[in-house]
Amino acid sequence: MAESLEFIIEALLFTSEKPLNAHEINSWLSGETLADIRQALGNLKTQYDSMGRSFALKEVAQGYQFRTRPEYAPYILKMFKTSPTRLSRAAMETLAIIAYKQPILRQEIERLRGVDVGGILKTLMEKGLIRIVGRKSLPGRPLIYGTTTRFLEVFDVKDIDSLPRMKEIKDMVSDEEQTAPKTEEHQLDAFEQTSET
Amino acid sequence: MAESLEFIIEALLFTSEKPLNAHEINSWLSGETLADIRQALGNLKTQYDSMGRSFALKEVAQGYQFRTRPEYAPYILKMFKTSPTRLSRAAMETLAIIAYKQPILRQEIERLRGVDVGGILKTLMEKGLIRIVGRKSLPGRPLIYGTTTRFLEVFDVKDIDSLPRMKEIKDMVSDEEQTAPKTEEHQLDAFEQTSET
Amino acid sequence: MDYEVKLEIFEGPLDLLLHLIHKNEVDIFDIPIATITDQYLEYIDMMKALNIEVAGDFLIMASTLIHIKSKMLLPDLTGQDDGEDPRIEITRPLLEYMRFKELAGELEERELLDRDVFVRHLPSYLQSQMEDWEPRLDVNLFQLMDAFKRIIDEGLPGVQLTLQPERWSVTEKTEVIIDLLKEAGPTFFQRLFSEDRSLSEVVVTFLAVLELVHLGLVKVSQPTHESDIHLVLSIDENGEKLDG
Repeated sequence: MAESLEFIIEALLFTSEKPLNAHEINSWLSGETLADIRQALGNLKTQYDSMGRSFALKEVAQGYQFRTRPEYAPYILKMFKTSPTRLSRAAMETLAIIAYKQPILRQEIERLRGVDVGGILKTLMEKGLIRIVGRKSLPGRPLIYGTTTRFLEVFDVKDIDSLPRMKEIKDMVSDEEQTAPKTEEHQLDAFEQTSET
Repeated sequence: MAESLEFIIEALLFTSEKPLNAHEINSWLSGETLADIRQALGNLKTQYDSMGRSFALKEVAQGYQFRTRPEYAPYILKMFKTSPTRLSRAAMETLAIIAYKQPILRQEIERLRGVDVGGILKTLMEKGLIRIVGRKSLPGRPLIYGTTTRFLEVFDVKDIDSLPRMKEIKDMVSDEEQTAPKTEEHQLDAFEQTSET
Repeated sequence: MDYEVKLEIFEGPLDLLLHLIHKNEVDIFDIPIATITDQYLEYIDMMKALNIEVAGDFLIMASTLIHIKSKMLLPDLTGQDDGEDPRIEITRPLLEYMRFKELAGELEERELLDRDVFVRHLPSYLQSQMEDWEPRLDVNLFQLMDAFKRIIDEGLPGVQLTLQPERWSVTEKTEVIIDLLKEAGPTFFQRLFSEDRSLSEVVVTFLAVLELVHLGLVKVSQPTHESDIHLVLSIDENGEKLDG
């Protein structure tokens, strides 16, 4: 092809509404190798970082996406004539629990929050931030919750394991599971995947 | 303002779906003169022209807009052809009614949805998910709608009879509403609202 | 007391407890259980006095606090005391609760999409071109079921919804077939079934064809032995006698 790989990828990133990853790009550019595409993505990111323009290429939700820098938010919000929608404090706290402890049952979320979270789960689900990842093989077959790709996009996270302090929380969780009383224990390994992929 | 006018305008052009002209931009940046904005737009255009990237700032009838260069169109087209799109909530609900209640008249769908569904039916028809299966022998000979074989493919079900039954839906989709007492849910809502302020 | 102002902001017992601990400026690892319990109960009374329905979660915590308080006051005479501070029962959940509050705060401070950072959307000049394309649909059965459940839940008054798919009647199906033959002209038998979605519909379609042949409205032919059966309408444009 006549056009440089970097510019082709740049054009795709510039028109896509979603973050793109090397595999997706590869599926549209049959003649190229995954390694070359990864290389080009890295080069583009470096270029935009050093150009210091009003937008840059960010690694988010297991892909790359052009995003404006935060200092331009006030002007953009003015153009869109909107103020950003915020999650309530309760919703943010519930979301944090799900993000850090997924896959997680509702009853476990409620144990941590000390209150019923039905209404909040519904809100988070409607906003596309959480999803049902399966059912636990327990009496009542309770639903298991986790975060979505949209969550990664909204919160500027590369992938769930790169959330700050994820390792710390995971280590603490495994400590608790060893000491916690039987009734509070939830072995989440034996859940069934739903069709959501 | 701390950020340079050019970059502010660049950020606006970057996020806008439509072309922007100096007058519009001026209405969002009250401290700036029209002349300065025109100058900045001109500078940006020159910069992008000389950079020779895959996109540039184009002057079109209604103003300025970032556009990818024509040689990248084939790649972009390929990306969009394979990119998944979603159905709107309204479209999904209408489709659900048709799937479960077919063969069904448009007026019956509208009775269930409470709104006009003309536009949605057209969309669903264009996407090949529903079809007109006939006309009812009623005054006006209203059209009867049903789903297509493509519908079965898209939702990966063998036939319409293997769509999940009401009870299964209730069990699967949301156990929140059933287990959460009404009073607690109201209370949560109230807390969520008040904690915002 | 400044409860009136703060009354609604406690969304649960842990939230209230945490507030009391901060207000009294006490160490979470050394909670003065008597003071905190008294203030907690005062708050519950206040809610009741104001006719606010007290959620069960608040009452459960109240009884936990009272239990801990009594354990702290009375020496353990049963000999079962394992030496663990009874306050661990509230300290542990409080610490966990605080940890996730902190994490929530950190999440909130990230560069949030559509608040701090913005992405491009399909530009207007491409939107018009998009109309001709047919992208892959990103939908799943769960979404369809969820949509259907919403409709049933929000069910409009007087609307009866049953899940049993409506059955085709033979009369309805004959009309559909006639319409099809009018529009498409002579048609292969197989095509009539191409969109049938259930065995019952296939049966009804078949019965409808028999009915139409019997009434002389449709002629059936088979050009060769191997070919599919061919159907032709044998009435003219004005022969809509079935529509009455």
